[in-house]
Amino acid sequence: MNWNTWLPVLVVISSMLPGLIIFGLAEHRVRLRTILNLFGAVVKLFLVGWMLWGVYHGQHFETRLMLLPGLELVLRAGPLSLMFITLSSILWLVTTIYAIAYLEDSPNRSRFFGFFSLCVTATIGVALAGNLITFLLFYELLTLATYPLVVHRGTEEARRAGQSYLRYTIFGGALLLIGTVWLYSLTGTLEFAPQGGFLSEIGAEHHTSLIIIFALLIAGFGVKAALFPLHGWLPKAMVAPAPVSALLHAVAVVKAGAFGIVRVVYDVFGVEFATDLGVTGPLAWLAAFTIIYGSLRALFQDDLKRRLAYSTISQVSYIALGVAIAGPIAAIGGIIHLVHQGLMKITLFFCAGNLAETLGIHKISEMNGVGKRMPWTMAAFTIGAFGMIGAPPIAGFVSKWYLGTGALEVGQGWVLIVLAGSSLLNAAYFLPILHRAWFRDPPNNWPHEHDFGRKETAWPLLFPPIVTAVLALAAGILASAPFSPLEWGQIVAQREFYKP
Amino acid sequence: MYFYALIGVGLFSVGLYALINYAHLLRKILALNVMGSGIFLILIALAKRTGETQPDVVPHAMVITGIVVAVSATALALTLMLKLAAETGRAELSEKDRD
Amino acid sequence: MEVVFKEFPWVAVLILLPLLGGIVCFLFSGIAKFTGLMTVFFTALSVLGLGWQIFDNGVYRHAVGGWGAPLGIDLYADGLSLLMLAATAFVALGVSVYSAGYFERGYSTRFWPIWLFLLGALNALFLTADIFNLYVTLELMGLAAVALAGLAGGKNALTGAMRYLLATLLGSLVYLLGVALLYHGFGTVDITLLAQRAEASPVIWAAFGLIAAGLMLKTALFPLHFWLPPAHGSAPPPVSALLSALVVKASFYILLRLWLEIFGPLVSNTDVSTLFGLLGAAAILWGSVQALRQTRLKLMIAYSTVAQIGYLFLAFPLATAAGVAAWSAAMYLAFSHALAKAAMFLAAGNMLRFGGHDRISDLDRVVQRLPLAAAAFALAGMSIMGLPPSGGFIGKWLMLEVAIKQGRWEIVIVMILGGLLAAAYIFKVLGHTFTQAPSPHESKAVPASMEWSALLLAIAAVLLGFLAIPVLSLLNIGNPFGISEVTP
Amino acid sequence: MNVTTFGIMLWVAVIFPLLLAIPALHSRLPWPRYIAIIPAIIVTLLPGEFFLALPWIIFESELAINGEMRWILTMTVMIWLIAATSTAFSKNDISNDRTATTFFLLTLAGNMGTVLANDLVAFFCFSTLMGYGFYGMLIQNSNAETHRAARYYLWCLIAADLLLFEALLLAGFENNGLHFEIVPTTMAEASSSLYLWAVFIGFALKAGIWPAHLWLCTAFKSPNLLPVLLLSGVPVAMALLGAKRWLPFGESAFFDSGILILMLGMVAMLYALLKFATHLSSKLMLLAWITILMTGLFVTALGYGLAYPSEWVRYQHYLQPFIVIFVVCLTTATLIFARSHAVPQISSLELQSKSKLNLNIIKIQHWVNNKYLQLKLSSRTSWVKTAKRYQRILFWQKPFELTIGWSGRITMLVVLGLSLAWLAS
Amino acid sequence: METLTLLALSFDALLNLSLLYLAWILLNCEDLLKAIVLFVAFGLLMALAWVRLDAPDVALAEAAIGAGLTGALLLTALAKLRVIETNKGTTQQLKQDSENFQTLHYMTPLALLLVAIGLGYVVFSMPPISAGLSNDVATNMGNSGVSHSVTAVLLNFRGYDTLLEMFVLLVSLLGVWSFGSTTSQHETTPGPVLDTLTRRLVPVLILVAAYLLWVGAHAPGGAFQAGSVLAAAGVLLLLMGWRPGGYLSTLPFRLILVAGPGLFAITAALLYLLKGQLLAFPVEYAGIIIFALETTATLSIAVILAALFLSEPPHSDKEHI
Repeated sequence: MNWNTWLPVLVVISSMLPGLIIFGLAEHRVRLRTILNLFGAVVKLFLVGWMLWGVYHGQHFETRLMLLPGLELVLRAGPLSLMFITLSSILWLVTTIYAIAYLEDSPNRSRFFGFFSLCVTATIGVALAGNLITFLLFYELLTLATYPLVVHRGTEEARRAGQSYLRYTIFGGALLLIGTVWLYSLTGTLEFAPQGGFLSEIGAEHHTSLIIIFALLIAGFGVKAALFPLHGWLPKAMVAPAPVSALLHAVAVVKAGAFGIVRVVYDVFGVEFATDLGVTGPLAWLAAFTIIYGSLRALFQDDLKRRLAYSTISQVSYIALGVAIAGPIAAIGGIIHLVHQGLMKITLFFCAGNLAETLGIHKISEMNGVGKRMPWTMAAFTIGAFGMIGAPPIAGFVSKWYLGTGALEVGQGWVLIVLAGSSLLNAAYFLPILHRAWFRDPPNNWPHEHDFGRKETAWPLLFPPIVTAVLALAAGILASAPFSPLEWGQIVAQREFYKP
Repeated sequence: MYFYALIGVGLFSVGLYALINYAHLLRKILALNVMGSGIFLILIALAKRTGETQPDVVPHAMVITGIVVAVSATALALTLMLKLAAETGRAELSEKDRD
Repeated sequence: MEVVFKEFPWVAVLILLPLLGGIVCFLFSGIAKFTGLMTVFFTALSVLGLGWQIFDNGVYRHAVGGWGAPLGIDLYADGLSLLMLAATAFVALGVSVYSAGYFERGYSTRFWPIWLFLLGALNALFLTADIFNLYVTLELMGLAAVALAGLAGGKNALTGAMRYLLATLLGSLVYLLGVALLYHGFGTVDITLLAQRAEASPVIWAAFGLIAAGLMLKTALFPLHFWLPPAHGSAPPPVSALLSALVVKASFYILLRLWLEIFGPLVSNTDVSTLFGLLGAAAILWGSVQALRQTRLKLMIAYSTVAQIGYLFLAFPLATAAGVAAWSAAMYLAFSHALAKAAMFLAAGNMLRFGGHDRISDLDRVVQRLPLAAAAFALAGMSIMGLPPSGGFIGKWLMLEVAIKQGRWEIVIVMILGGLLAAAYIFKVLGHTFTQAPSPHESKAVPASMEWSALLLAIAAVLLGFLAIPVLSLLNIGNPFGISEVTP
Repeated sequence: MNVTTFGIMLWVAVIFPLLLAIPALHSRLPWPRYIAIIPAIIVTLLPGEFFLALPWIIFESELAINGEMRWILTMTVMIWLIAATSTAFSKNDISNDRTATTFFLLTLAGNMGTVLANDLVAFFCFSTLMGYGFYGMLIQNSNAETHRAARYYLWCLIAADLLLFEALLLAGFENNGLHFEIVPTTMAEASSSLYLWAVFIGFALKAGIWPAHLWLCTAFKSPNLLPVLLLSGVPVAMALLGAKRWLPFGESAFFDSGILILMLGMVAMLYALLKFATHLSSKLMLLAWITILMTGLFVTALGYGLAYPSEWVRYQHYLQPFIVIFVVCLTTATLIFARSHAVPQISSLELQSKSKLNLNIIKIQHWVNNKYLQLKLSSRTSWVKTAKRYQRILFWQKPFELTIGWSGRITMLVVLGLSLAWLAS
Repeated sequence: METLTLLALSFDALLNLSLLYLAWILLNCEDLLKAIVLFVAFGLLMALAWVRLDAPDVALAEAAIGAGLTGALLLTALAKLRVIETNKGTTQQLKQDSENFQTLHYMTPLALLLVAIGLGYVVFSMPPISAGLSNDVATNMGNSGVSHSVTAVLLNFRGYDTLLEMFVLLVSLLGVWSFGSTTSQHETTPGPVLDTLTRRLVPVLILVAAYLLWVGAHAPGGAFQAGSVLAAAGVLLLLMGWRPGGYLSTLPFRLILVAGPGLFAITAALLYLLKGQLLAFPVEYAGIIIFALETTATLSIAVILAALFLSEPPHSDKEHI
């Protein structure tokens, strides 16, 4: 038996199994549940580390299961997949710790953590998927696993947000399904083909069909990636508990969509072929528009999490933009933003959650002087926010750098203007928050304060944002170190995107 | 013999018409029985086309089977109708008061 | 040993065991539940045996009484029958375990014999190759189903049962007239012989019109679905499960069988197929929209059945060019729908029993306290919606593939719309799983066997997504769809 | 002590204050503001030119020091020592609290990094850090006027950073490395006036060169001594330094752009002189006009250098000493003036009335918000209404569901059967 | 000869037209009781038609079951319905189904007319001579164990149909029982005429049934006809007010109910085990087996039909509702 054929499955199972067991646990078995959660997360991290090392040294990890004649379930760990699952498994661990503290004493925790694990399982599956059908499978699974998390609060608002989420995602899933089946009926294969896709041979024959398929697939993924005009669900989904929002925005749902776009452009169509078809241009424009639009909308939100949500809409489109610019350097920018945005945005959401949990703050207008009350939290928030703006040397800067030079490389200078405008807007909606938090005087009473003794908040709540903030910082400062997102992104571009 | 078969067709149509036209369940049951008779008539009338004196007996067996099935169904339908009437006071299918 | 298994008369067991089991249940009401469960269990085992048999030996043909086709009655089993038998066995197992907990003693003694007769009728129906015998099994099945549907009593159930009875009797009669015409036109009631002897003629056309109309009525194809929602919506949940999962499929099976063997090659294929496809599409849209509008859970599920029936008929227009693929897709959908819909009704039954009502808007009080029922409903819903990796997804995938290959975009759009609408009505229910609500005033405990049978059926519906290859290869034993492989 | 150790010292000079900036650390140490400067002092004392590149750091950035930069570094150390001393004996609690110290140290670290940076990226990173840190210092415990200044500064900063980022991208696109030794030359060869203007405007914003002097003038009115003291030494001087190091000087001449910049500098000087003569409200404002005058002079020099590269080669070495002298003088003057002068009070009227521009922006914001959101809301409600109405309309459902009932159904069966038979034929 | 044919033809025409006329009247007349009486008459005319069509077995079955038993079932049902309606104060009149019928008013008859014309055309399009399966039946009669061809088809050639059909009967009884008691019965004591009639008639009917059963092997008659005649005896008894009461729930009674279908099924299973063929009667024993099957079937059919007429579930079930 070869370990390499089993490792991808094991990685998937390592979160699925704890999740399934947790469903069956009684509500009061807190300790067992915590152990299961953490055990799963650590095991996954270990397995991912193993694969990371293996892939770095050129090993192959692949699992196949026949689904239909000529159609297989394929889990394959390539550099790109590993990039995503490393992010997911690290952030899962952190978020689990956070969630355990955040949801202390709230009802239905077994259900929550069960779906939480399933959500990560689906994300890992999306990352490891070796063909479009496997991708589709886990992508839909992700929809189903996240829905209960979105409506977890059980309020009417949550229910409506959940319905809205479903309306969008199921619709997107349907488009995706059509696109996939159509593609399959044209080619007879759905296997992701690094370095050029698998469609260029039939390009001449099915020119129009392929353009429509591209549009269908991108629309399908665009729903989760919150591309304009398919972004409507994301701000509403903010009613979910903070760890869920964190996971949704940083890793799971939004990223799965963005990751799908990367896969479509690079591994299905192949970037050169896609450019020949003339589909990358519109995609780039759409992404650019979404970037600006999301930022503009964010400006007018007073609810902190809603502002962050619109910020996500804007930021995730950087990935799509990087992909659509269709140059090797821009591609690196896009895919490292996958990681960078994850780290930064999860930090922001953790901090927002801390504010809500500790002081009962939900609105930006309530944040006066909060930096004095919770300096660590706000420090982490500051790093995240500056990263979003693209201030060096935080991770966001590196992404923007590569996007910018990538755009110049292929002669698309207009992207620079978009980047600048977006940064400006980011500053416009983040800096006032920071200003309030640090420089305004705190009120006498916080809306709903919890007492945590001398500490500013419970340490399992504080520890995750600090860790992720440090990671975001490190991803920027140590960008040239081996195994840094940037270095790995270069490996991805080298091995998967462009023919050497 | 075609004449009998034609009358079978006629009975079938008349039964169908009554089945459609009248609301009372008892009449619907009667109509179904008449329709059945029509079909049996067609079956047996056409069985005489053997060209000999002895008709084809397989349809006869089929019709006997059919008659027994018909009486079973009628009994079930009548009981159901009575139960329904006991519940609603009318031996009709109300179209509206579904909730 | 192996030889014994291969030669064992599984077909006879499949037909006679449930009938005799029903008699035993009727005679000794004290052991009705036990007998019923054992009978269903061994019947299911026999399906396994039959599957093995025909997998090794190919199609199975048996002349009852030794007379042979034109005079006597033949039994026939190929992949298509096997698939239907397997679906029946699965659903029967789940529903029986459920019913063992559901029916209390008084109802139990009535339920089991009728249910076993229904099972026997279904098995006989799937195994016969004689269209008059099909009529008898149809009647047996129909009367048993009506008896079960009215079991609960009460105004709604009785109205539903009455409507159902009239519809099923009318359908059978019309079918019988078609059989009569076929017999007199071609001198036989054996399907294979008919296929050989029949030629395009007024008899064929009329017989086709009669048989198809009768069976469409029994299958509840739009716009002849009017009897289904009240009957399925008001019957006891396990019965609704049987009706929706199996009984409507049985008449579809006959229609399909006769279409494949007799009518398909003889009638003007394209026109008829187009009509079927149109009605199927209308059924999908109409059923789904109606399901979305319902305020009662079971009625909603019943309308969902109306919609799902539509998918089966979409295969007709597709099959003119790609027979095997389209029919495989339809049968896969039928199979997974059987499992999923049964699970759905059973889960709904659990909710109904727990909370005493099935108003969707008040379900939040119930569903949260029944996590297993909610899970079963959700998993079954996955298959109904056609989300991967469920059986419904594979079926839809296959059908979509065929449709796209042929450029039938209207079918693609209808299927996708149907899926979206299905998602809408299923999540309308599931949304209540998560809202906070006080517990109902009076709740009744739900036995574990009822919870788990629903869940296991739902899981089976999902796992079916991974079994496409073996199931499809079994389905094609004896090449049941081969005949319609006409190139346009 | 070899060169590598010296190199490490460079990094220590930057990272040490950065680490100390964490409140939990500096609150436990005595005199944190002084301690933070110590490594930088050591660097000034270390002999010779040396550098250290860290391969893992972003773009393999490096810090270095050479003869010219040593002047600047010494100057920086000096003004920071002055600043530290000015607050050390202050009785003002707030200017000494933890947050203030944090921003002090952040700005310090940024400043050190900016001075020691030997490539564009490092310079950019540290100057950004410095900029935001300085914003923090500016806004602390401030009145409305300073608030405004801080806001202006912030916007300038953001805009400048964006422009510089674009410039950086252009440079990165043209070059393999981003070292100061090569970038100006290669960018000059690439004849990129886009790069030139991005860099120039970026640093002009940061340095408060006319006409972007608004924030500078307002900032001088701050009641906080510390930022006013550091104003010329930190943001302005570093911006000038940046301009000098980034601009594309080399063989190719940017004659038009150079002359334009030169004229801009002269206008700035003229403006400053005019203001100087007519509009003198306080002695601190005098310093502001002097600063603008000096930066104008500097810009004139830059413009001349851009227009005539051959001249540039000759006099460019004077620019750094110029900065040093200018900054030291100005800082000392500020210190003296600030000690002797009470900070002018801002009238309450002025406090209340925000600037017109500001009000307008808020108005526009509201307008857009209302317009947009209301539009959306109203359209949505009407949409929902329409949908609901359609849902309620039952007449089209009647033929199939309710009234037609049994008879219609069976008729349909008949019709279907007929049509099937007909189609079949 | 010609006059005879003419006579026969005119008789046929008369018969046919009266059938159609009766059907039309019975389905459209105001009074339900009249409709049922006409239905019985219609059944008797149908029996006549069967005789004309050389189908005496069917005629017997029609007379006994189609007209007789169905008529009795309908009459009692109507009586019970009247009781219910009186209790509930509702009246019934001839009413068209559903108010929206107007729109379809012209369409339905038109469609039906089309159906009738089409079917008529199809009937005429059939070949004038078609042997059907009569030759096959004739060839295989020797091996069937009986000499009457209808019985041979019913119990041997297509015995499997009959097996399932017995279960149809049983299921309908179970269904009737499962719906529970229909009404509180209005017990009427039978008048002296009926009482006397019954006392005379029941033994006769039993004898007739036995004869029909016996004769089925070689002449028209058989299990169904005999069973229904026997059931008629039961119906008479029931009409007289005799009630089985507890008998219905006893095991022996239930055994009689299931004896027919049960024995049939067991025979099928045993023959499969012995001969590897479902319902393959050994030629030498076929007659005996068929007779045994018919006897039990007669008993079961009779009891089932009588129980259907009673339509009251046995007491043991009632207690648990």
